[in-house]
Amino acid sequence: MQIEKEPKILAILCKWCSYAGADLAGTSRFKYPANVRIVQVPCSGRVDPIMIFRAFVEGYDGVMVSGCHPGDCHYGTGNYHARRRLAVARRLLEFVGVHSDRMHFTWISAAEGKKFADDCSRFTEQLKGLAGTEKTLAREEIAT
Amino acid sequence: MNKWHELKAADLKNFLSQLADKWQVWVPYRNDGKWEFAPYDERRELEFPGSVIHVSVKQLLFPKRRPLATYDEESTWSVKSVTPGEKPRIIMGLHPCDVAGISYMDKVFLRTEHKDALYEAERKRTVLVGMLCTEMEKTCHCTDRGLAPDSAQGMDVVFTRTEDGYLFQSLSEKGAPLLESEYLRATDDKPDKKEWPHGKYEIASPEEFMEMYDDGIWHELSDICLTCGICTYECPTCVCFLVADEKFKGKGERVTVWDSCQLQSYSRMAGGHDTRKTPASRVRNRTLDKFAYSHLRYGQISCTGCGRCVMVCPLKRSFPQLGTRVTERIRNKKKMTRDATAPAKED
Amino acid sequence: MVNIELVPNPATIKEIIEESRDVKSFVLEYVEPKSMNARPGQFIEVSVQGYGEATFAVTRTAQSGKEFTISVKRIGHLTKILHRSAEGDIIGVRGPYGNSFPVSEWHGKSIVIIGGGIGLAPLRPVIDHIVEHRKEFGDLEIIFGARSPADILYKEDLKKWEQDKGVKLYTTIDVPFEGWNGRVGLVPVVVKDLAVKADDKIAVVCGPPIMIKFTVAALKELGWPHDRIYTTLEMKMQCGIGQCGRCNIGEKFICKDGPVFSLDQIPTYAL
Amino acid sequence: MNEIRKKIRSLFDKGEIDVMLGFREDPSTGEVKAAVFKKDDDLNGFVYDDRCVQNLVNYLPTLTARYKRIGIMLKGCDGRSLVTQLVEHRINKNQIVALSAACDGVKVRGEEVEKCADCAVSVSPIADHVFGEPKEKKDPVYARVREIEKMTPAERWKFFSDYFAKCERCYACRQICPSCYCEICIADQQEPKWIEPSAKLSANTMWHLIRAYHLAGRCADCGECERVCPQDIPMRLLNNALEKAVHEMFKVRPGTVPDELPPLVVLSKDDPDTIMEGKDE
Repeated sequence: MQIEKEPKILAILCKWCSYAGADLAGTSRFKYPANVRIVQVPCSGRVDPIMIFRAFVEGYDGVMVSGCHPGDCHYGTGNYHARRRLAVARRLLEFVGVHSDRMHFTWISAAEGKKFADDCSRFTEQLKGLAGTEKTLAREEIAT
Repeated sequence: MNKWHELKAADLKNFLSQLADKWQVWVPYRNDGKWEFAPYDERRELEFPGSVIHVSVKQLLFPKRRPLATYDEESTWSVKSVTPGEKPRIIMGLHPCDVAGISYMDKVFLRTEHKDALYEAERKRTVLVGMLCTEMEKTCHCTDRGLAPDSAQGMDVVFTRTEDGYLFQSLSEKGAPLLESEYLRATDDKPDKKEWPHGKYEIASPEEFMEMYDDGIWHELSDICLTCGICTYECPTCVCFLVADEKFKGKGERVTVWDSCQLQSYSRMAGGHDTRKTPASRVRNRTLDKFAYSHLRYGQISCTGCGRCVMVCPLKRSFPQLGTRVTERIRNKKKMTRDATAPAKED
Repeated sequence: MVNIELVPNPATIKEIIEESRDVKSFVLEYVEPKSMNARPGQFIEVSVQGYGEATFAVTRTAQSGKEFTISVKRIGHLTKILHRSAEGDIIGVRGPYGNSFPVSEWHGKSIVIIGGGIGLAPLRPVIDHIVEHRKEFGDLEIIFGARSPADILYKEDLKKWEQDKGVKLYTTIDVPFEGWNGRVGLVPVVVKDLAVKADDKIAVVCGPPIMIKFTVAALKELGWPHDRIYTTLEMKMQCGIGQCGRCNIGEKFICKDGPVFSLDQIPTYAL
Repeated sequence: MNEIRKKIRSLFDKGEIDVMLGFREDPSTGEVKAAVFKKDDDLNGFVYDDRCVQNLVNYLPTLTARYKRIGIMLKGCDGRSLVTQLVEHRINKNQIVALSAACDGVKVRGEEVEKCADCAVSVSPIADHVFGEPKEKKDPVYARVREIEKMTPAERWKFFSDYFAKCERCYACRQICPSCYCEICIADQQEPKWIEPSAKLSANTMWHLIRAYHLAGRCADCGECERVCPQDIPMRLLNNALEKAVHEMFKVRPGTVPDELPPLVVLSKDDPDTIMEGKDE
């Protein structure tokens, strides 16, 4: 069971749309890989890029952030702010050396269970393709 | 007094390679414009600097992040202390102000009944091979701090550059084995004593500095200081540290990390109480610690006059100049009271 | 194996006592059999693996010397994690460090203990010592101030001291609360009202910095000389052994030359 | 230079300013230092030439607390920080009298500082008194940033991680930056402890990433962070990369237009989704 080689993915999902979408994927039995670890946040606007930096530094292979489609955010403008923050965060991480395919920022509504499952599988395959090509930001092991 | 030994310039490489068999030899190298201490390597071009260099000597004995112990969660808290290195080591090319900094660090870490075991092990395994300065930089003022560019205080072996080679002399039993190499021949001539300029940054006595606590000068001195931590990190005697516990994938590590009394987070306590909120109080704390508190605590003021704080200060504030300005204020105050005129209310 | 002083020894939490809304007392005992012989006023460094370390006064040591207690007010990063831990958890302890109250020098004298909120924790061992060696001391007055009735600590001890004939106990809260018919007023005000006479008594003060400042002022008004007022200062301490340079007041390290000082030992600006 | 001194003298005499923030030459070291001039100080000590590299805007908040009206000498890049500080209400304009001279590049130890080649604005966008002819605006080329962008991700991470490992966390870059002024910095926060205090690669990476991110769309490219760093970490590189990105995505160059809010504070409904999906590269 080479769990270690399997890419670890952090998915930060907004509670009103994407998390509900992930639920729907589960209840309607859509298959999606188990490497995805889901964190629920009230809104994609709550996602502070420092969470994404910390995820990469802690050793995650990929980070996925998803919120409601622009226009139907439960709090009105959360995802508009998120779009700008995630765009800048992505450019910074890419500039510092994180491969562009390691980040997947998208919008998934509560009805798009299938899209969530497909996105997760495609993202995992994408990361498998990257595995071993280059080191992410993951920190060095603790000196024993 | 043991004799001076002469080493031809050409034999330097062989002599160092010979030392490198039994010791880890650390020498100063220039690495694209910046100096660093690194293990000796024949391929790299070696040239001993004639005066102080902008490199952290403290880093060799008290690293900026020093692991103390590692522990893993599964085995209910088994704590394994880090075992110190045993391989004997030579640090070569230290100047008198660097060695004075190290002897101050000895007082901080080895004086109390709770000796710092890791530091003690580092000091035991290290032989300090000091080099006398051939010239003084613009920022050097060791002569104002009771030192001299040609003082060999605290060194195990001292050496100096001459026209055709080097002169070595061992000053402690730790240094003696280094000079048993066949490349060295005893000789009678000695490095000539030079008269060094002083009076650049004179400071008053520690007791006089202590009286300056409530003086209004500190606001003046800290008006352009941005209280970053550079001057403390580059200073050979600033060894304040914080103890940090870190965890990664269930395994943890306790480390000591450099800290600076100039930073806001230094004395901020849980609940928001902060004893040194204003920049003036932080500048005062460092100035008094350098010129007064260290003398009352350890009997030696903790400024060796190396001038690194002047080199690195981004605002060109020149910390020794602060000491001089406070000294002037002390002298004026004393003159005022001696003239028996009622001192005008200071600002 | 090199013995590094800054590396903690594991200790188990034997018992957790809810003292008040935000204060819990933890009864600890070393995992490997090792006794804790902390004198009144000494402190220990308590750490939770991977989170951090903080300074706590040892507020009680059992006769056997094996168990010792600390009182933790939930206020910062580490105290919150401590408050979430359960009995049987293992935490790190090292110490005891610092000097202690010179109780042996106070024989024959009367003692006034003035504690504010969590500031009573470092003073409790002094009271325990006096109560155990009652005959060696004059009378004992305890003035304890808390923010509200819910913040009063050590309720059983207070009751015990109240019934003890040799102890005069004055408990006060800062502002009136319904259902509280005891004394009301800030500690410095109460000290002034009680007009605690100086003659050759010893005063021991501990509490939030603002309380120490005004209580000392009140005592000075009542004619107390500096060398008979003792306090235990609480600055941010990291190493606890006089090396990390953080807790200095002037040239003195609070963790090594203190934390207990008589007021003539520390410069007035420190208060 | 005398023209500026005369203006300052008249401002003092007319009582328009209580103190003047400028530079003074230290005779003993020959270095130019920031200095606060009071009304009766001798203004001949006031210096303004290509050695005045430091960005003085960082002193304004403490000075506005102590004095009512402050004069300040501004280069173009300093002016951009002043715009950011005013727009973020850290200081208010009626306490500030801005003097700005057309700047044609500053020098450190004799050679011209690299930021001046890319200089976007030679006179402060907010200036009550201007001296000399402002040079025409050039669009920055970000030459160094484009070089780095050509490298592969692994090479880029190797390049940056070597530098991040050297960081001592002395926070000079934070203390000197006029736009970096949080009451309790995220690096000092304990709850949650995002950034560990120890100076190791992972904590340093977290620090440099969040520092650059928090300046995105607010950095005036005054280059002070890179100048003061004792380990010569190329921080301006990160700031410029984000300035280039912000310009491409939101058509904004921070601090060049007075009263323009930083891009990450405002939102726009018609940002294309592609900017966050990274497809537009």
